Amino acid sequence: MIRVQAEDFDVGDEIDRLTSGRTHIGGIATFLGLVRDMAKGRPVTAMTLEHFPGMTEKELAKIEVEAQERWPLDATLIIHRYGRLAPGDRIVFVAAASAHREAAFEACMFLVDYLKTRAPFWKLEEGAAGAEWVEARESDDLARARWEADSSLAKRVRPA
Amino acid sequence: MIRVQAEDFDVGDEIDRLTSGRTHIGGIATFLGLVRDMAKGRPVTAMTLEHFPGMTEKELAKIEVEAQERWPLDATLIIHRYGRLAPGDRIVFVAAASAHREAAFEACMFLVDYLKTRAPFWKLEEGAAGAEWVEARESDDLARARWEADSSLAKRVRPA
Amino acid sequence: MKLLYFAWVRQRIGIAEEEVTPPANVATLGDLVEWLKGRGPGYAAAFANPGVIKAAVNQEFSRPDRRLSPGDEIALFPPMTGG
Amino acid sequence: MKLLYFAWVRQRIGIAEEEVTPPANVATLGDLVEWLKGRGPGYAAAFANPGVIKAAVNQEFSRPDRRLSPGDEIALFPPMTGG
Repeated sequence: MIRVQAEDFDVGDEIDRLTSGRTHIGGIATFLGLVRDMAKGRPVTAMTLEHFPGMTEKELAKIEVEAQERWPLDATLIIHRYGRLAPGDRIVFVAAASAHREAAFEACMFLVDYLKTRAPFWKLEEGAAGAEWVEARESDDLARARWEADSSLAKRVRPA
Repeated sequence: MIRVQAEDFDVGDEIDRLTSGRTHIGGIATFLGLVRDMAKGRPVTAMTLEHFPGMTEKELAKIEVEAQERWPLDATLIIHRYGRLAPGDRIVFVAAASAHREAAFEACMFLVDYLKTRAPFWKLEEGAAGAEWVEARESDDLARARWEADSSLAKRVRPA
Repeated sequence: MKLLYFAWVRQRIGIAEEEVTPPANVATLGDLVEWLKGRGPGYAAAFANPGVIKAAVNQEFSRPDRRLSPGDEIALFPPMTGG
Repeated sequence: MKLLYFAWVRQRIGIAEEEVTPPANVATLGDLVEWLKGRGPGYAAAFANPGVIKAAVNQEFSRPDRRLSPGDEIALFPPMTGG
């Protein structure tokens, strides 16, 4: 499931909704991303997330389908917020549920890595020196490239 | 933080408590383990978790210290329940918070792998054919052995 | 065709979207960016380094050699920083 | 010394804990398990395959060659299945 929204969300409620009535789920791996109060050693007072409405949802849906093709997943969830947020605020939540914990963890990592580089979101950080657009991290591209080069990870956790 | 308890817990509240007032945290990776309704192809109607009071807490505390030595973590949490549970019930919750998502994910996986094999818990599954103790999975020992053999993973995500 | 700008591309140009009718020799996405650079100092600043610019044609990521049609919606933006 | 049993070790023996005073030739954890096997059919069933039995002496995981002292608390149990 995909949700792109300005509103905050409740992690416990989201996990409950994802798992309720699905008692074959053995484990849920999740990742919650928060606004940090520092960036490159400087205090951050606010962060504004801009996105490309319409395309964002399409890209997230593609990423989700790809994860479900690679791993035996019972459910997945991606929530990504946009708008102006303060340090400590929730930005993104990714959950992957599976009968197998390895599949849940790897799918969750995969989804987060792809979100960082393939979903059309941009972050503007505000601090004492004004506002600055966050630059793409080379390490994020590398993290994503790992999944493209190596499909053996997915094979390893997929039941024979 | 370590909690071994019979009572259920609220995942959202636990994450909030872990992160509140710590605005340098960038990401929290978590794993929630649930009672599955099937085991080895047979329906499970209940699961009873037995543990070694006193030693359990000591072992979990050791595992937590080990994770904090290997990765740059801001906070960790392990909650493990004992007693009789029904399919869909929460068994275990592990959370690792870090400024770096890779560290959060790897520490969370490490903690879960160790829990499976090093913490003194035993599972008794009840089904139509009676009650049966869950056998240790060889793959769980392998998952744990990976962390013992390979400390390069930890080095990779530790800041230079 | 309809153009959409995001993040610092939008800020430097000063508008979020516009309709344009480029000359006939603008056949590809790469041509379009080169043509836009000549439209004023904001455009020149936004596309000073075309190599870092990402683009989507009709909401699909596209490379500079992508051929364009008059009805296309073209989005131009910096590398994404989501998650 | 105090003995604690867990999971199917406890079930087969039929009690969760007991105080024992083994003979002087029981020096190690391995010796103790061998000695316990002779105490009755429940013990024999619990320790039929000593290779799978795990042990903790004073709440520390210990191997069969661990030497024992009279005041030790020894826990005997199957491989753990937590998480």
